[in-house]
Amino acid sequence: MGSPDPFLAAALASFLAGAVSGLATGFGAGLGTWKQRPAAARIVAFAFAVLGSLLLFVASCRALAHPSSATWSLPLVTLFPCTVRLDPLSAWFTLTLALLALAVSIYSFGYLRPMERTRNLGALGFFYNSLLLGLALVFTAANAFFFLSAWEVMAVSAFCLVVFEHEKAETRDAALVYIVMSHAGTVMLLAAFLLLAAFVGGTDFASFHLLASNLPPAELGAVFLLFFAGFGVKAGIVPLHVWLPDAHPVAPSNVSALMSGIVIKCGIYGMARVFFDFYGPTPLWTGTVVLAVGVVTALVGVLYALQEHDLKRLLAYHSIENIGIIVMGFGAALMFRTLGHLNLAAIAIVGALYHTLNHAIFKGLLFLAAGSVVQSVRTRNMEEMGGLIRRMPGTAFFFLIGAIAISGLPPLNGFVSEWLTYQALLAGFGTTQSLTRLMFPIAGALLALTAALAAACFVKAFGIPFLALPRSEAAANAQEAAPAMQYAMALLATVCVVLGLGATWILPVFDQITQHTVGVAISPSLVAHGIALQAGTAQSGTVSPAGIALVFLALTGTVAFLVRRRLRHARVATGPAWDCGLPGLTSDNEYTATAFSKPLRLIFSAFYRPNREIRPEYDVSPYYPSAIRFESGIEPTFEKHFYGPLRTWIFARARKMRAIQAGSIHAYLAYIFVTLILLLLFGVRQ
Amino acid sequence: MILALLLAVPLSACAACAVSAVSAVSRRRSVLEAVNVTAFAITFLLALAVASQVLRSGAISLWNGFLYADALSALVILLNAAVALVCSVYAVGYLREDQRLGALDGEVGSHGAEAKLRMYYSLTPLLVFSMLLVTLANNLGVMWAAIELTTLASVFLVTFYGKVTSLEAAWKYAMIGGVGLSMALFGTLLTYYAGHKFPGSEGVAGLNWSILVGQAAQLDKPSMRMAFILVLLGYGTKAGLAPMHTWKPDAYSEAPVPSAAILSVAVLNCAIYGLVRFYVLTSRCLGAQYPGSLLLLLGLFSMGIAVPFVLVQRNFRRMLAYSTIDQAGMMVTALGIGGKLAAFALMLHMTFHTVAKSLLFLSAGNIYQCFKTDLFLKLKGGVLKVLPITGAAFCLGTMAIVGLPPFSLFQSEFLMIRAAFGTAHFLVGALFILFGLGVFTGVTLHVSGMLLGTSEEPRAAWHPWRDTPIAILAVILIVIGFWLPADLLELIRRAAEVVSP
Amino acid sequence: MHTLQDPEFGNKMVTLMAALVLVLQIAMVAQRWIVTNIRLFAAQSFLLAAIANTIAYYNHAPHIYVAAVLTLLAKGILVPIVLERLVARIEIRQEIEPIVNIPLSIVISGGLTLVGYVLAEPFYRPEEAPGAATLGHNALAVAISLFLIGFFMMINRRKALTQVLALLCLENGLFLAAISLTYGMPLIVELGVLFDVLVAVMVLGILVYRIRETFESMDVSRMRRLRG
Amino acid sequence: MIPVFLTAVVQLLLLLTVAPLVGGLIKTLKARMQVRRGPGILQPYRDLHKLFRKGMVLPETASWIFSATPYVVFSATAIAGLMIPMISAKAPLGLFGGVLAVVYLLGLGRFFLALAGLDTGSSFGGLGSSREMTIAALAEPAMMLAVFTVAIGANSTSLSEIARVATSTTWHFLAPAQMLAFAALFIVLIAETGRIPVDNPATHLELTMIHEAMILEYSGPYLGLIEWGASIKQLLLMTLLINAFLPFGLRAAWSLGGLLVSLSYLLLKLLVLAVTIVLVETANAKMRFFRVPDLLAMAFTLAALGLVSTFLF
Repeated sequence: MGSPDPFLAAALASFLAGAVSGLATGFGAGLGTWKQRPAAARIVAFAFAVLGSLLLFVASCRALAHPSSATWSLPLVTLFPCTVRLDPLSAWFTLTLALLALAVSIYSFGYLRPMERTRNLGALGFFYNSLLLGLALVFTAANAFFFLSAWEVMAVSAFCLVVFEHEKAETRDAALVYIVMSHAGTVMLLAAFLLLAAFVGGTDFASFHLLASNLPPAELGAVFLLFFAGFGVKAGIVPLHVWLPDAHPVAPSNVSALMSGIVIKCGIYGMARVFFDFYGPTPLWTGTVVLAVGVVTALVGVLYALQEHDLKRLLAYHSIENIGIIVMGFGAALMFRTLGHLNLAAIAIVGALYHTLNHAIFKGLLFLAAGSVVQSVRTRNMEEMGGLIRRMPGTAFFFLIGAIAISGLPPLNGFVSEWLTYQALLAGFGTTQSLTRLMFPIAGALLALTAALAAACFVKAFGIPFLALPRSEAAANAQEAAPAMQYAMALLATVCVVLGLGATWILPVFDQITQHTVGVAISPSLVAHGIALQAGTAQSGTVSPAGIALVFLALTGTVAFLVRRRLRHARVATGPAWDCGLPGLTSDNEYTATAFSKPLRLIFSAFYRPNREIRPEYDVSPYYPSAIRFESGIEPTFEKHFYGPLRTWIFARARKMRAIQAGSIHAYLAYIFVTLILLLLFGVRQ
Repeated sequence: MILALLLAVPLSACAACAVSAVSAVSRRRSVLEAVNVTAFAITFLLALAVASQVLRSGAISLWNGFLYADALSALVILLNAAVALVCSVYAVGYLREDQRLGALDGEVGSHGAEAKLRMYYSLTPLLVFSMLLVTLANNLGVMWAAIELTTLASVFLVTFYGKVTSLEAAWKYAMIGGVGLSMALFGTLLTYYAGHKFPGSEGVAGLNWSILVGQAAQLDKPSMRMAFILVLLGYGTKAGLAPMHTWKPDAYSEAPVPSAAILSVAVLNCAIYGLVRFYVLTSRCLGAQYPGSLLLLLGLFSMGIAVPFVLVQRNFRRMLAYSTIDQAGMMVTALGIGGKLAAFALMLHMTFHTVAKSLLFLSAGNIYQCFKTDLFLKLKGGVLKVLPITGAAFCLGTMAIVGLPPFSLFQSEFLMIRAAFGTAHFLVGALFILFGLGVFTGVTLHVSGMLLGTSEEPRAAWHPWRDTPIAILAVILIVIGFWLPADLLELIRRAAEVVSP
Repeated sequence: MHTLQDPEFGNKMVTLMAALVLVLQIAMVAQRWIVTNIRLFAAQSFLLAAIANTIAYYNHAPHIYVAAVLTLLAKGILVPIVLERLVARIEIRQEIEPIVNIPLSIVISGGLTLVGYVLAEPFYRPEEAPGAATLGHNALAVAISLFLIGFFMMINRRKALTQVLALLCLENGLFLAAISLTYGMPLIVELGVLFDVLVAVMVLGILVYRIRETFESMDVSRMRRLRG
Repeated sequence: MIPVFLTAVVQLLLLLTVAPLVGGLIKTLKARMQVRRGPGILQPYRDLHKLFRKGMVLPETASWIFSATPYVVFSATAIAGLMIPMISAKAPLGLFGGVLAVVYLLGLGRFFLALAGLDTGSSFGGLGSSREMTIAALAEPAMMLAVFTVAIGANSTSLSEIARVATSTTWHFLAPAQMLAFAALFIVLIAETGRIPVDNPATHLELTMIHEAMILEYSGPYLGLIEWGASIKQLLLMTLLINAFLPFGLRAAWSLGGLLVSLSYLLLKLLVLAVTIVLVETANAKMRFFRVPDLLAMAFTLAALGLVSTFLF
């Protein structure tokens, strides 16, 4: 029992206060008072959220600077201990949470203003703060009961936020699928934790440390898979991802940012905690499974994203892709640890955890930017946007930063974490002589495919909405986002750059984590000459985002200078686009998102099973169609071939069961009679 | 002495309301209401007194052991008295609203509204009296008689509205209940036979639990075997364990909501109480394995049977009934798992379920009266918009009943599953979790369909009589999720010790 | 005169009467007329009272006399009268049509009797002192059979009233078990049980009456509105 | 021993000067092979010179992305060029990045080029971007796998290290793994540099063009920068190919004396590779766009075989 970390306590308290204030204002609005000053709900609740995030940021930085694994218990529930611990792993995730929550809360001030007269923002503030509280507790809880409680608080408040605009049936259905699947995951976790507890004897995380490997093989496998699936539902690994692309977009955009940025990371946190803290070295198959699932997840995610023209759904699918990349890292780390290459395991873990933070940042940024776009264009369909870079230059710029980062292009943060993952996979080839070693380079190649497809997808996601001519009236006179929203985006964009260029200075943070999990501190061998990352040894390859950025700026500067000088004498005119000499360029000439992704749709048609339908409508003669409807879409494989049938099967069975209760009292009596005789005959005479 | 008082108060209230037909003054509705509410308030206070006395000085008994109250009885008494009080307050508002809507001048077998009210206000105290007797009677035979009395007292509460369907429900209730109780009687009788040969067990004392439990080890084994099966099925019928559960949805959906709440919560507690008493005897006589496996069988079956009916349910009051069946199954399963932890979890669960389920029934009553239907098809959502407080309360209750933290039932279920895994009942734990998920799915689908969305109904006003109890229950529900009074917790612990010391 | 004192003789008597009770029960299963059914029930109750008296006489257990008398009054006289009144009041004329046809029902009743004996078997311990146990064994078997057959009748009857009657037969089985196993339960319990039975009959009577009013028939198998 | 900065400048100059030469070389050789006179080897220099002297027209539909792209493409490619060993095994910017960085820097350039294609709003630009990104995405895994095969041999992703290992072991390029990887990488080279049979750099027929379609709207210095960048990309990919697999005459470190020798080696090898490319280009017709994936799938398979073969040999 250590003493409570004051900042963490203060942060939790602040979130709690935010929730309470939201509740108060919400009830006020519900009962009809407060209507006259609706701003109160918004400002108070989210001010608390900002404050809490700041405090949490400080707390996690301190915890990372002076690591300790002291636990202290909150006097919360009479029957159970509610112990909290801010060890380095937790601190890393709370740091992620704090950064993202800070930006999103700032964003919310501007984002929610338009809806403050029409909606009960008090309720929103309540659930928003309780979501943050739940998240903070999930990352810091130190025993099974408290963890699961926090987990469900997080899940349920996320549900309430997703369903906030519950007038739309689409929203309700998405939210229901989400909560049901999420709960299914939770009960898996419950089972896993309690099985573990039954063998270990306690429910404290400290008592689980590295003990899960001592389980008998069958239980070990069962518990491992239960954990993986349970956390996987939340993280959105394929095939448990189906709720994600529906639930994230329908939420208000600030919530979507949190959902995609940090809520799914709870699953990642859980995996990290279980795989590397609870389990010691595991059988090789576990790592293989995780790695394979990761690869599939990444590919499926990006492939679906490519065919998505709903801006927010597209981003949601990219969350799945990035989760896949992270999980690949974990899988590789598991295998390395089993094979005894602890340094490589450490590198893989570092890559995965760093990508967790990076993804939280740039995905949050992208969702916030998308949110401002959607708010001003009032549609999520890219085909109706276009040319926004002129109407909303700030948003466009920040979206571009996010797009570059998520495509893993140097020198931003996405590149760094993907580079680390590549290095780990590459080195993995040497770790074993068995055929499994082939998995690593193949995984690496598929990671490359994923990254390239992601780049293609974000060329679309930035080019279609922001570039060229507006494709709709709304897009033509869109409004730039409110200042608060832009500050938030600027903050995240800055973080993207810092995490990219400053990677070498951030990596030492991971030493404590890897020390605690796989028992080695890796950062000394990850940094070369101060400014360059290196993969383990001096020969094994280096990269320096900062250096690249430096040279890039120098070079570009020189070139630009020279070219400008030339252009001073030459004539620079702006005129209509040449367009191979076709006059009168309108938005109808533009390449649409559908057209852009068409080649890949055809090339991967085996996966997409694209369906198209051309229906001409005739009025007078059968030779001159008055209109032609063209429909084209792709088949949602998992929904159509697994979840749909499962659902129908269950409900059909249930309907059949209703025959039991068909109203005939004779039948009812007969049930009892038969039960009686059977029990008597088998029970009495033994 | 206090025990006698405890019994006397509701009985006299019943008598008062019953005879109030003759005197013109007391015909007035308000008098009946006043009598009921005050009576139940006093009962509750007495129950508190009993509980505190039991906490202070162990088990108390009266009339050389005819009435006997240990921690277990005290707990159940406390819970039931509380439910009775809350429901009596709610009933005032509910029945007034019914009268306003003209629901009381029924089409069939019609007495006037007064007659109906009088019936309600005199039968409810009778019901409460019999429930108290169940928990106070030391003699298993008397306990049986009291449980039978609960059935008889509540039959006419089920036919309250005199609708065709309510008559049907009442008939099924009476018949199945009758059969069940005769099985229970047979079991009681065999128990008496199993113990009647011992010195000092002649006459009344021969069926006194407090005496039997002392010499449980020497009881006649074959007859105890048979007795337990019969009692399990008998009181299981009262508790609504599958496959004896069939009367439950009918009765609950037809009875006026306050009575439904009492039936679903308090009577269930009584039935579980009876089962626990016999379980203790049997497990001490035959070892915990035999009764445990039987209980697990029925408990898991009840939980399983609830799932499909909740999934495709069309009527929210019936849905609540099935949820009660599910909960009964949980408690019985916990009893079957055995051991200190499970027993503790069982008592916790009983306490928490009492609060959550009565909250659910009462708020369901509000919804029913506001929307004039209990079919999901007819009310297409928007409850939260029309009845913000009730809707929120119903939402809370639902979350609690499906076992979501931070609400209390999660804690008891957590303990149950932990006990199951801890005692190597892996399959039991797995099924427990699986069925829980099924019920969660069904309830969530239906309830969110009900609460969310929009409705053209105007926003309803605040009804003090109906909404205050709900608000109070909601607050209690939230509080016990985090904090239990030390005394109550102690009482629960002691009650658990009665089951497995 | 001394033959009357011989417990062996009493034992025979009891067994005989118990057998008669069983026969009556099966006769009820076979009987198509409600009124006759009620009368058979009355006769059965009489026999039970007789059994109670015999046991009281031979085992010198005075309090069973009380139970016997009460049973006689309640089940043998009061209840049949009430039921016949009810029948007269809601003029039922047509005969019972059971769900399982009568020959099969009789066979099933036979099977249930067998079950009864099977279940009573572990209670038969000759090594113990003769008397209650042995006596118990035989009568218990009959009692269980009565119980089960009564139960079966409830399932097998369509009319509300006949179901009530079946329930009462089932109770008779319990009574037989009570007196034959344990010389009756403690008196207070007896009273409670009897009281409950009476109330139950009244309650059910009222229900039957109102069902009749509501449905223009007592056929409970038509009440199938509440489903799912 | 020469300081890194100087080596960087030298290699940069080399890139800038040699790159157009290679382009011209290929053009001329091709013309000769098709019995034409051809523009002459120095034509690219003339083009660049002209382009940088001219003024330019910016489409009014375009945004700042359009103007930023040329710089980004040029610089990114140039930096990538500084990361590969050209005439010495020690790449000037080897510390700043290895083969992964090279691939992703080229990706950065492509990313902006595709955006610029969309920016103008002309359907040709969009068409170009779409096709470019598609092919790149398909080429990526094959390239990575081939690179991995090499990198695994050297157990490093730093190109200097790879080259060093390559020079230290003689005849290692005869290993089947190396050969298969070489073949794969060669196909990727064709695809990445937009040559027949994947793309035709000489055409402006909208049905067939890819790279040209993206830069359709560019003119003047910007076009010059992009063209120059493209030729640098071509040069660096070819250099990568030959120095990773056939590192003859590659000096371990920078030295004035060795400079000329290794430079001549480089030019020689480039000539050979150019001839090969020309042969391929003249022997094949341009593929239908939707046949290209087959080609790249083949490249992927070759690379994978290369990996598997490390078991066998």
